[in-house]
Amino acid sequence: MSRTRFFDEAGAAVADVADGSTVLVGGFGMAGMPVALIDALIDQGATDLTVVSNNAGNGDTGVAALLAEGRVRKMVCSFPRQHDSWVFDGLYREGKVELELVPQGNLAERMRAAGAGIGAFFCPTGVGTPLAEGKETREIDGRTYVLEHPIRGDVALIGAHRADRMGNLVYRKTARNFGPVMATAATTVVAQVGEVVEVGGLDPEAVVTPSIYVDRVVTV
Amino acid sequence: MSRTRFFDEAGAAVADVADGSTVLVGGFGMAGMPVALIDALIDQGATDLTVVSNNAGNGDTGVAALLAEGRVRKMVCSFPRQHDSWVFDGLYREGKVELELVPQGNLAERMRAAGAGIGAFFCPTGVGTPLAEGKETREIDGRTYVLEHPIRGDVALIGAHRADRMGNLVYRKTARNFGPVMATAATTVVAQVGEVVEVGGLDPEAVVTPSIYVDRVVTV
Amino acid sequence: MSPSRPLTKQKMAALVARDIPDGAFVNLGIGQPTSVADHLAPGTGVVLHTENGMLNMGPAAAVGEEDPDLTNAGKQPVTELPGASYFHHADSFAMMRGGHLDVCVLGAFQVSATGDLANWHTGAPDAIPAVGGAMDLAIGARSVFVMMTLFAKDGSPKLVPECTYPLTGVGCVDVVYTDLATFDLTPDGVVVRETFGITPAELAGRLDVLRS
Amino acid sequence: MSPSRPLTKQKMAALVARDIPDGAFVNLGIGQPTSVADHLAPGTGVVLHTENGMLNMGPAAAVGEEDPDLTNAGKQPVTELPGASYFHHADSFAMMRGGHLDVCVLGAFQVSATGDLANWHTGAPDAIPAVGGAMDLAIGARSVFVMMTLFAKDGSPKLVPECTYPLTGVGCVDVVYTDLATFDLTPDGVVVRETFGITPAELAGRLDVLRS
Repeated sequence: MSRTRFFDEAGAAVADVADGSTVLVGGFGMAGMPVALIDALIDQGATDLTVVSNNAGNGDTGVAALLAEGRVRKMVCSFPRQHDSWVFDGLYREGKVELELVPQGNLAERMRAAGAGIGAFFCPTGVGTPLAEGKETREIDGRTYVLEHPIRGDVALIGAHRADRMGNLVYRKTARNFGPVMATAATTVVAQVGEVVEVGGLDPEAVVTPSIYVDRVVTV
Repeated sequence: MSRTRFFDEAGAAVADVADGSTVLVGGFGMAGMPVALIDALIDQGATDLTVVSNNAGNGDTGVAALLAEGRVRKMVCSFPRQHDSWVFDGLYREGKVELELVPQGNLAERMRAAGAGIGAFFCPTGVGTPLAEGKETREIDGRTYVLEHPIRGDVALIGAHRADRMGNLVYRKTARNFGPVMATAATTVVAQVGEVVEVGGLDPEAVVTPSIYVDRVVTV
Repeated sequence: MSPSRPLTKQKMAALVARDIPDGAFVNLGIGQPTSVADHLAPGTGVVLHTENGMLNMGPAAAVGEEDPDLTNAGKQPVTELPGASYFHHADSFAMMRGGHLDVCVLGAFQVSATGDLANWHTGAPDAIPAVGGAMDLAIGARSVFVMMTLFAKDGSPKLVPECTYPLTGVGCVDVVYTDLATFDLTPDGVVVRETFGITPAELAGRLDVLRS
Repeated sequence: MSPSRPLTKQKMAALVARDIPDGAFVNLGIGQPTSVADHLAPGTGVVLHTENGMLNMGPAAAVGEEDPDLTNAGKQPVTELPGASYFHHADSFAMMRGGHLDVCVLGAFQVSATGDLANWHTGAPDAIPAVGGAMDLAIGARSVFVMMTLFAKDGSPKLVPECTYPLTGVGCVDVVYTDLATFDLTPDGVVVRETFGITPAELAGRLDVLRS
């Protein structure tokens, strides 16, 4: 009955991701990272992707593996440089991947704006820094703000803790991070979860992502 | 230890509300309405108030009683006219209270902006209607938006279900409504709750208003 | 084949309910639109949203079982269905404004041929204006259905070339359900989908929007 | 009375911890600022925020008790204290940007006399820039404390008349804690609060910001 569709394996849930898509990828480091969905996307073959995620891959798996296969045209992230981001670092130095560096809060708020129907917003973060260069600024009540625009995804791949059969999601501890925001900002939202419970199995007061935002759920 | 202060009666919690204050009042109809705090504010005597609330009082109690005492200079709300809003209706027709009518979602989003440090935002709601008259508009990606500014409170009076001794809050069903947003948007936030539980008595995954936003808690 | 008489309010609500897709997320406005819920067949998976912060709202609460903390947008006591969720007002209106609701159903004073909606204010000098969530719904839902009588008590049409009442939203209405006919508002103009107790020719004779 | 030798990293962290008011909501940046937590006396009621969505974060997780779903901003496994709460990234940064944190403690490459902060990018052509939440914290917290050595390895001061590295935020730093001195950045200029293993006169001789 629910509009949300449930899958036993990740491949079918990402089968229709098109070349050139903007893909929002949840997680902060490995917490909340939808590893199974990214692996499935690697197998699936879509290329020329724009990937929006806080980091630019760790080690040789997940987003790093997607990058290593040359499938990412552009990364939009706040913190690409990490001790284990050698795949991104190499591609970036060779000029083989574009980078849009966004302050972490602006990354979150720009996706929230996309999900909330906000056309643009005046933000105090980054004013006077290179990351605001070329952007419109305005003084409001004595403070300077820079105009920031929404970031929308064609697809969001997120990790959650549990879903119910309606498609409602709950997360676990700091693995919540970008998942709830990305779920509002993409045309198609795919969540990997540890467990699917029956309708009524989640506390309505504690649902974090309501079913309206969730198109597909994969149990891993 | 917590910065949040706990009170057994409402009077002490609103004792310092100054004349001329902007007071955010939670609730949607009577659900989530902080009746004890409004009653205490009536007793306290502050006047020349701007009250921001979804409605403009029901019957002869609460916000209606505050209005009846001539203590409200201006109402900022989305839906003043109700079957039992005779107090506001009379004062408005006599020109004794100013009204800023705001679409309900803009009311919520403008307070969210205040709490989130957003200077202003382009919003599609109300474009081409009398409620957007005189406001700046802009076309973004083919759609017209109107620029909306934050609404900040000096004080927020909200109703919640339970607090813990840190000041974390949970709500109950649709009584949640404006409380969580108003708690982020005011200098001093006063919550009336049905019960205070020990620290650790609320599920950290289900806390709706984190303690950082809550200055005073009154058990009623 | 058009029925031989105008639709009752209940039949109009049933007609709207029939056009709501299975599994849709739907907001029903205050007043007559609320009655659409009574006609949604069980098992369609339609999920009702209420602007005051809930998905999967259930029917009105039975007498004696009202919960003051659980109401709909009209402040009437309602119930919770399994799989419900609660959220605060900024999140609820982000859901509306962000285009996540499939359908909303609203009442109207007037609708224009190009889909402008007027339903919040008569503009009368002594009227106390109240807008609530109408403007947010009008521009937010993917499809906006209007339910109204086709003619006002004074006989003037409510589907008009241009609204004379203050607007709620511009170019936002998709389908207009009335007692006498259902209209699709398309980029090519007003299309009569069905008539009830009136012939298309009679209808055209009484509506400027069909004569242009 | 100034101690006779420069502060160790641990002593600098203790000094910062001492200046954090009881009950404050505090964000400790990645790296050296994280060590301030070790010096917060029990019972002060200080609540730690981590940008990845948590209030009342506890100390690092013990070996063998790490939870991959519970990390700090540096992606290190941490713990949860009673009274904690979790929230998503947009809410976490709304809390930061909205001015709700009392104090944040950050490292720096350079700080200017007027409180400009440079801590995210050396500007070197082959450097890969990474900003994380630094810009949001810099402009968001009510008080911004910086911890750094006063001089770079090449002997050049890091408290400077004007930053040469790309900025993180403009006019945002309130107090600078270094191994050799603590500085208040006031509207009237840089004020030396305390020196460690160096005399105020020696300090003035080595810092342009004290000679203007």
